[in-house]
This record gives sequence, structure tokens and C-alpha cells, in this order.
Amino acid sequence: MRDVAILGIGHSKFGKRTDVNFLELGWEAIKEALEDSGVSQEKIDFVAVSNFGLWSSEPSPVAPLLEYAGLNPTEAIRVEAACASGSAAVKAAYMAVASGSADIALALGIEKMHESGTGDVVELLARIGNYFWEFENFGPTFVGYYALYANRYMHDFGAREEDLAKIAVKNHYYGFYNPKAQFRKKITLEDVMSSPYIAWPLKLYDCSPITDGSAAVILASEDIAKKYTDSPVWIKAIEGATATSNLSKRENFISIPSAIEAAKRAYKKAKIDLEKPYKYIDVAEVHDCFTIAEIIAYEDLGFAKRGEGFKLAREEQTYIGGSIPVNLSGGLKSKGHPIATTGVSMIVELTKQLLQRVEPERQAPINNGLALAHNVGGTGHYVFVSILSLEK
Amino acid sequence: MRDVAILGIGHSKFGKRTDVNFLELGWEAIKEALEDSGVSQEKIDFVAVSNFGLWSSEPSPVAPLLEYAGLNPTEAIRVEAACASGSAAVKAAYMAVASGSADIALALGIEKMHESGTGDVVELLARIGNYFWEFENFGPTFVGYYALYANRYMHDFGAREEDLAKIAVKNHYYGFYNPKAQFRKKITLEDVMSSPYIAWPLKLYDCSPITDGSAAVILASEDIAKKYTDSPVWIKAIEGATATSNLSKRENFISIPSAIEAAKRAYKKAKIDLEKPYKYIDVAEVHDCFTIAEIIAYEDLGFAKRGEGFKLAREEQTYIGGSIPVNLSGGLKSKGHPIATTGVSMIVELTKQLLQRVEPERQAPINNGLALAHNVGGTGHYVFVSILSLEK
Amino acid sequence: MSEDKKRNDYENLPIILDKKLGVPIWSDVRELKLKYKMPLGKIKGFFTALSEEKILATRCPKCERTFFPPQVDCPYCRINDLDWIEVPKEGILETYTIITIKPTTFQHYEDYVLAIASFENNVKILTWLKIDDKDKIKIGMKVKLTVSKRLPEGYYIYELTP
Amino acid sequence: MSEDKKRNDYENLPIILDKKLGVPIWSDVRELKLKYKMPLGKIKGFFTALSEEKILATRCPKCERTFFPPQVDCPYCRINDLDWIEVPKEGILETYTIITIKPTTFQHYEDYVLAIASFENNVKILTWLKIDDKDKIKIGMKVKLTVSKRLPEGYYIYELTP
Ligand SMILES: [Zn+2]
Ligand SMILES: [Zn+2]
Repeated sequence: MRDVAILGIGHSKFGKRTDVNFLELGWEAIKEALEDSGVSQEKIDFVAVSNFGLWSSEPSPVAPLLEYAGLNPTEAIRVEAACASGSAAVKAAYMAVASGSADIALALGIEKMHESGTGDVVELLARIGNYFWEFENFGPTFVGYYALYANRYMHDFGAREEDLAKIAVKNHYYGFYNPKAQFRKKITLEDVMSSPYIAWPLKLYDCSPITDGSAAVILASEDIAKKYTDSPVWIKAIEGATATSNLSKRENFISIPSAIEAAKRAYKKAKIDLEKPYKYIDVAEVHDCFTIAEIIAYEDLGFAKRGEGFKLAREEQTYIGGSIPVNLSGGLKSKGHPIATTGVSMIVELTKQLLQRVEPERQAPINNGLALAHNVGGTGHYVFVSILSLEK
Repeated sequence: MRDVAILGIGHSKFGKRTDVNFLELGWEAIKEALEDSGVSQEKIDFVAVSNFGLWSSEPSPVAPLLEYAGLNPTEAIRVEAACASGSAAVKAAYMAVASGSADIALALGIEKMHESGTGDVVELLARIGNYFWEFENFGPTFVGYYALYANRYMHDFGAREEDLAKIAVKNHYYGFYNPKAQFRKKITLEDVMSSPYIAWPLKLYDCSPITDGSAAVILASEDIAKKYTDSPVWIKAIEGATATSNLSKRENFISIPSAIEAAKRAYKKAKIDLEKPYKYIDVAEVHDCFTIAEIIAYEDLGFAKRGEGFKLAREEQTYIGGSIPVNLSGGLKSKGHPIATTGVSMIVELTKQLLQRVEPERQAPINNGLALAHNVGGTGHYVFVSILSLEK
Repeated sequence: MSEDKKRNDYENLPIILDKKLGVPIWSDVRELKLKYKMPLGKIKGFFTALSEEKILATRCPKCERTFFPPQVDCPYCRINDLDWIEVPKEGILETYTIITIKPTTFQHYEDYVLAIASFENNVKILTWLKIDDKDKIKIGMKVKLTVSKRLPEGYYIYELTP
Repeated sequence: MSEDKKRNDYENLPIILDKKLGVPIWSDVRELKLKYKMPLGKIKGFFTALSEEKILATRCPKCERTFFPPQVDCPYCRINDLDWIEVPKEGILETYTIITIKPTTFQHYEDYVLAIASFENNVKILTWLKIDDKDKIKIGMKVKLTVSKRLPEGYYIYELTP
């Protein structure tokens, strides 16, 4: 297997992007990644695009995106793994380079959710769970699925709604400093607690928003990377795992088995101690589609013991200066959550963190040169955990 | 790059499969591939599923398929490249093994188009072309797109509707002997010529049908393959290329530039002479979604000179015994065309051909041990050309 | 050019102006409508039993795994035609929530309690919990699996009651 | 059990029987309806010109490539705000077909001629060709690019005429 480096990154402004169409939005990230890497289109051997779509009009979006971006006749595929689609695209591009199939590969995440109305987006997301046995007759929503977790988690471990709320406060705090974030507004615990219930016990401010946005990374093999850059970031691991589609078939509602499995594989591959991973990792982006998801992520990733993740939130241990800073981008909660873009966006953010290129207020101290991304599709239907490193 | 072998194959009966649901249909192919390879679920490291969906209910189909098939927590992604999605899934699984990311990988193609009505399937296919600039106001259908080719091709080269019809006759001839085919009925030139126009000059019998079906291949690295089988088939090349989404941006309407490009790359990788590839290849499966597509494929693949592909049909050179036998499975026309399954189905068929495991009436003589699959998404939006070989 | 025309340069086109930014937006003239037909032949036993107010799961005669949702194939033993078994009526509430913001196709229902209950044989079921006083719901409480009429559609489906 | 009930074991369920095989099929009670809103802000020049019966393409001032469909970015030169140029009214018919079997959302139109015409500056356009006698269509013939009213919707769109 060849080592794979990140050569360049691109990231659009996240938000309600009615100022651009789907193709213009894709080009924003591609253009930035091309410029950041110094690579031109004809050098790219493989493109993986993640786009969940359905809420936007192009049912096979790769072709129009490539046409617009001058990327024909480059080989290209779309990949999907629900809200983990972005990581799946990076994985596909990574495999293309690692296998020698491509020397340079592009992964693009793009989502334009505002081509549909809110009710329809809620509908489409809900259909991801399990169509026939869950959606058709019982209309769970994605907030609803995570509310089932939140309720059980709070019941078992004595966490309170305020603990969940602190995740939102933290992520908005950092999102305020991220110019690409959808919401650049600090919020208070009271703001969260007084927001209306969407699916009890989760409230509006526990939820990530509906977002348009794109992100891109350009990957290359070691010998190519050395020609283009003195500061490559290496993908040490990008490991996936899956869990049942039917939530009812899960062992419990306090952990995500596929996240535990993906983390175990990624730590093993990157040679990180499974017991105290937070001692090695300088900064993490975790999948806070809802506040409870970030707390469970702490536990699934080994940042906290089972049942103690909420204490990290309560004690503000995941701010800069705490035991491990998490979601300094603002997370899905404040930066926004364009479904299939999110995984790519996490890799972009962590690359910038490791290279110390983010805004000073949200720059993590980089000591070990290791960063982690945790990207969950559905309620753990698909999970990818990635480890980036300054050292090969 | 590690060499990649086909360890096992599975294939459902194609047709209107209202006797099974989506998951049962997927399991048919997976089960057969597991049994054919002797591999059990926990040995599989990576799964790539191709499913265009939209006409079927699960918007993120991989999770329910894995749950049903006992494949959790295996890492898995869905891939899409329109009607070339199946090849894209095989490519993803191939890259997983070639890169060392997986030792054993499964590619599954599945489509259950009869969960929607015919008009809606026509609608969804038409939307693949280019949504805003072509579909929205002008309602091209996929037959329509290929009819634009057929008309121009006939105009430029003097081909007649009868020449196109001969493709349908040939493919039905062989489909008759394929127990997995949707239509097992020989047809005459008159049957084709008297069928109603769908998009002039293409008639009903120039078109592949709406099909439910699944197909699976299990791939492995060389060392693993040797443990399981004495007769692996090797993937020598699986190369993709793309062309513009807007048909109006193509150079001409007599060839598919991405097919020419993908073929060139595949021949180069498999060290096959670009001038006379048909001298090397024992048998080919080409993408005959419409009869004209098979004729253009002959030319794009170098089986015939530009403008002379229709003569291969006229002279019946692509039957067994001719210059190169094509679509002995019955092709998309008679075997059926479950959109994202087709590419995987082609690889399954060619593996069987090379191993001389197909029905005697449709078995190609295997002299060089090389077979070719040509899989087109859209009107060339995505094309994959694969070369399989008995020798590593 | 009339005053009217000035206000929207696109009046002869299916174009609306974004309320906030005022940018023109093409309003799709091709509404996509999809309604799926999902074959049930192999698991029809579940639905005929449902008419008799029974909820069935399947069980593999070889490995004795139970499957809910019911599936006719055991992927581990690679056999089909699994046995049908009845899910007991009494279960335990594992977790629940109240869905306030609904998908488009569920907007016509009152807020509903989405719940998961566990039953013998390692069966868990996600469905609605029908209860008058939502404050009385407690994780760990006993719940009953019943079949009742879904209104306004008027079809029968399983749900939980206290 | 009544005779009626025997005929369909699923009468209280949204289940239909497949006409051919008689197998039960669940008929979705959740119809998905999607209608997209596609922003046009950056290419609004095309639509304002359309109201004046002009068809515009974009051209890159640096590499002089022409883009139709119009796009404001040149991906090769990586510049935006490309120039607008008018597509000449006269073109050549490259190819055509007659769409007999239509997508669901086009079922209400008469059979239409789908065509591609080429124009100066390497522009090709896919649209409808309006012609009384379809037998008179010939590849290579001159065609005119015009703007006309699409009925029954009543919006204006470009098409070809002889
Ligand atoms: Zn079993
Ligand atoms: Zn330019």
C-alpha cells in the first residue's frame, strides 16, 4: 500500500446558498483545492464525489459537476454512506491513490439541501433510517432517532439536558470564529434550554441545521506529494464500519457499535493506544449532528469511559486547553451539516488545524501532530474514523 | 499494486421480480457468491454496493442489505455512476483489495425498478441526462438520447434500421439459452421492424427492458485467492472515463468519447494492441441499452473502424464463430438491464465464460483467456472498460 | 416597459425571487411523485397474522436466531423458509421520544410517541406508543403490543400501549 | 370469515395483489413529492435576455472558450464573471428524434421533436424543433433559434423552427 498525502483543500462558505447554483457551489471548493495544491485538472486521475442529493435536482450529479469544472474525461464515481458519505468519498480517493490506480485523486463533498423545503428535507432524512419497517408506518425523524438515544442515555447515566446544551454552546463558541460556518453567533445555555422541543428531549438548539456547502481534498502518492508541497498531511487511517439499518436491532441505545469498531480499527492502523487515545490526538472533529451524538462519540472514541462522556461536556474538557479539543470548526451544529459534504469538511478542517492555518481563536495547540475525524452516517449505519498526521 | 482475483460470483434471475422484496433479491446474489467462493461473511473486509435506486424505496440501501445478509460490521459504501454503477462498484472493491485496505471485498449490484411504474422509471432515467438544461424543459428520454445518436449515425454512414435490428435478434438468440435472462425468447428481424417507435428511429425492440435483478462478485488478493481456488479469474484492468453531462457539448453524435478513452486505458493496462483488440479478446459484453449503443461500442472499442460497426451486425460477425462474439449473455436487451446491476452482471458473465461454465449453446471458445466488459452510464457520462484474464 | 414588469424581470418564466436575497430562483415545473410498490410475498405470513392481531417474527431452526423485522433467509446458516414464531404481547419500554417536527407525509398526525420495546427471544420493535398522559411514560415500564387502526388512513398496524 | 375476506387476506392493509402472480404488494402510503428550487442568480443574464428573445452564451475573455449552457466560471483559467455573448439566430440541425414514449411529467404534451442544432462559436443547443410536417426534417438543414410560449404552462422558452 502506498502512503497517501493531502495535497490541497478547498471549502465553500456553508449556509443557505441561494446565491449560487449546484454547480457553482461545487466549483467553489474544487477551485480552492486546485489553487491550494497547485494541481491542474488534467493531472487528476480519479474523482470521488459524495452527494446524497434527492433534495437537489441532479440525480447523477458527478457528470454535471465534472463538466462544469473542466474535469472530463477523468474517471469518476459517486459514493454514498448517508451522512458519512464525505468520508466514504475520501476513502475511495484514498484507495485509488494507495492502490496505484491514481497518482492524484480528488474527493468532493457537495450538498444543496435548500433546493427543497424544510419538511421535505426532514422527510428525506427520515427515509434513510429503514424505509419499510420504520419510516413507512412510524415516521421517525433523524432528530427522533437521536432522541431515543438521548432519552435512554440520560436515564442510564443521570445526564441532564443542560449537559447536552453545553455541547451546543461550545460548538457555537468556536463556529463564531470560523468564517466558513453557517451560524457565526455565540449562544448561551439559556438560548439552548429555552428553544422548542423538536423530539423530546432534543430541542432546536440541540440540532444541526439544513446546510448547503461543498468541500474538497486533493490526495496524492508520496513521490507526487513531495513535488508539490513541503507540508503534506498524511492519512494514517480511514476506517469504516457498519451497523444495522433497523434501530430496533441494536444491542443498546447508549452507544454506536460501528463507531466503536471503526475507532478500534483506525487506532490500530495508526498505532494509537486504544486506552488513552486522547493523549495522542491534538484535535478532533466528531459528528455532532445532535448534541447527544457528540457525547456518545466521546465514549465510542475512548475520550471518556462509558457513561461519562457528558462529564467532559459538563467540565468543558473539550474546549482548547481541556483534555482534548473537539469541533473547533463549530461542528455540524454551528458550521452546518451539508449531509454528504460533512466528512470531507472534517478532513479539510483537520488539515488546516495540523498546519496551524485556522483562525487563532480556534487553533488547537499541535503537539503530537495527530488529528481525528469521526463521521457517522444515519444512526451509525455507516461510520468512518480517520486519523491524519504530520508525520508519515 | 496487488493483483486482484475474482473468487466467486452470484447472479439472481433477472426480470419483473415481484416474488421477492429488495433485500431478498440482494441476498440471492450474495448467497450465491458466498457459496461459489467458499467465503463466509466475517472474512469480507469491504463491501461496495451499486444501486441507482430512486425507483425503489430505500434511499440509503447499503445498510438494510448488510443487515439482511449478516454482513455487519463490515465497512461498506454505495457507489453510483448511472448505468455504469455496477462497474464502479467492482472498481471500488478492486481498489480496496489492490491497495491492501481489504483482503477480500464484495461488490454487489442491485436494482428493483418495478417498485415504481413504467412512466416514473422513464422519468427518473431521463433526469440522469442533465436536469436543468435538458430535462426540465425538453423532456429527453434515454431512448431519445440514443435515438439522436442512431439518427445521426444512420445519416452519416448509411446504416439502416434493419442493421440495428440485427443486434436485437442476436442478443435475443443468446438470451434464449441464459436461464438468468429476463426474456428467453428468440425473435426475428420482422418482430423488431414491426415493433412501435419509442423515439424514432428506435423501436420497442431496440430497447432494453425495465428489470429487477442483482449480481455479486467476491474479489481477493493473490495470496488469499490461492487458498480458496485453483481457478481464479484476474482483473487485468478496470478503467473509467467521463464525458459531459450536456449531450449538446459533445463533439459529435456518432461516438462516445469516454468509451474510447476508457478502452484506450484498459488496453494499455492489459497490454492489448489498440489496433486489433478483437484478435486478443475471446468474448465481450458490451452495453447494448439500445441496439445503436452496441454498434457504436464496436467502433469505440476498436472491434470495427469508425462507421463500419453496423457491418459487423449485418455480417453477423459478433455471433460465436465470427470475428468477436459479443453479448452471449443476451446483453442488456434480452438478459435485462437492472441499471446499477448491469456492470456487475457483465463481470459475472465473463468470469463464467472464461471458466467455460455457461450453457454450451452460448459458450465462447476460450483461446486467449481474455474477456472484455464495456459498461456505459448515461450517454457516456461515465464509462468503464474492464479486461478479465485467466492468466495473472 | 410597465411598472409591473420592472418588479420582476422574469414574469414570463417559472422564476420566483428569493425573499431574503432577492435572487431569482427557478421553480421546478416537473414535480417528481414517487409511491413505491413493495412485494411482500415471502413474508406474507406476517401480514395475515397481523389481521388476527398477532405479531410474528421468524426463527432459524438451525442456529435459533430470531429475526424481527421478519426475514425468510438466515444469512448465517444460508437456509430459507425460516419458522414463524409469535412475539409475546408483553414487553419492556427501552426508550421513547415525542416527534414534534414531522416529515411531510406525517404532518397530518398529532404529535406521536416513537418508542422501542423489547420482548422475549431478543426481539425489539420500533413503533408508536399510544398513551393518554405522556408524563406517565417511563423507561423500563411494561408495555403491551397490540394491533389497532391507523387513522385517517384506516389500515391496521401494530403499536404499544401501557 | 366472510367470502369477501377470503378473497384478500389483507383487506385492512394497504396491500394489493400483483395481477400476474397474485403476490401481495404493499402500496406505499407515503407519496414522495419533490419540486426543486434552483437558484439562477449568477446566470440571470440569460433569463433577462430570454425575455427579449435573445439566447446568450458566456465566453471567457482569457482563453476565448464559449460556454453553453452558460456558466460564469471558466474552470481552465479559474476566472469568473465571464462575458455574455449572443448566440446567432441561425444554426444547422445536427440530429433529432421524435419522443413518443414520454416521462410522467411530459405526458401532457403532444409527441415532440427533440433536436440538437449547432451555431457559430462552437455552440450546440438541445431543445425542441417545432415543425408542421415532420417528414421535412433533414439533418444538416438550416434552423432558427426562437423564443416561444410553452403551453399549457404559458412560460417562454427557446426552441428551433425551420
Ligand atoms: Zn441460522
Ligand atoms: Zn478561460
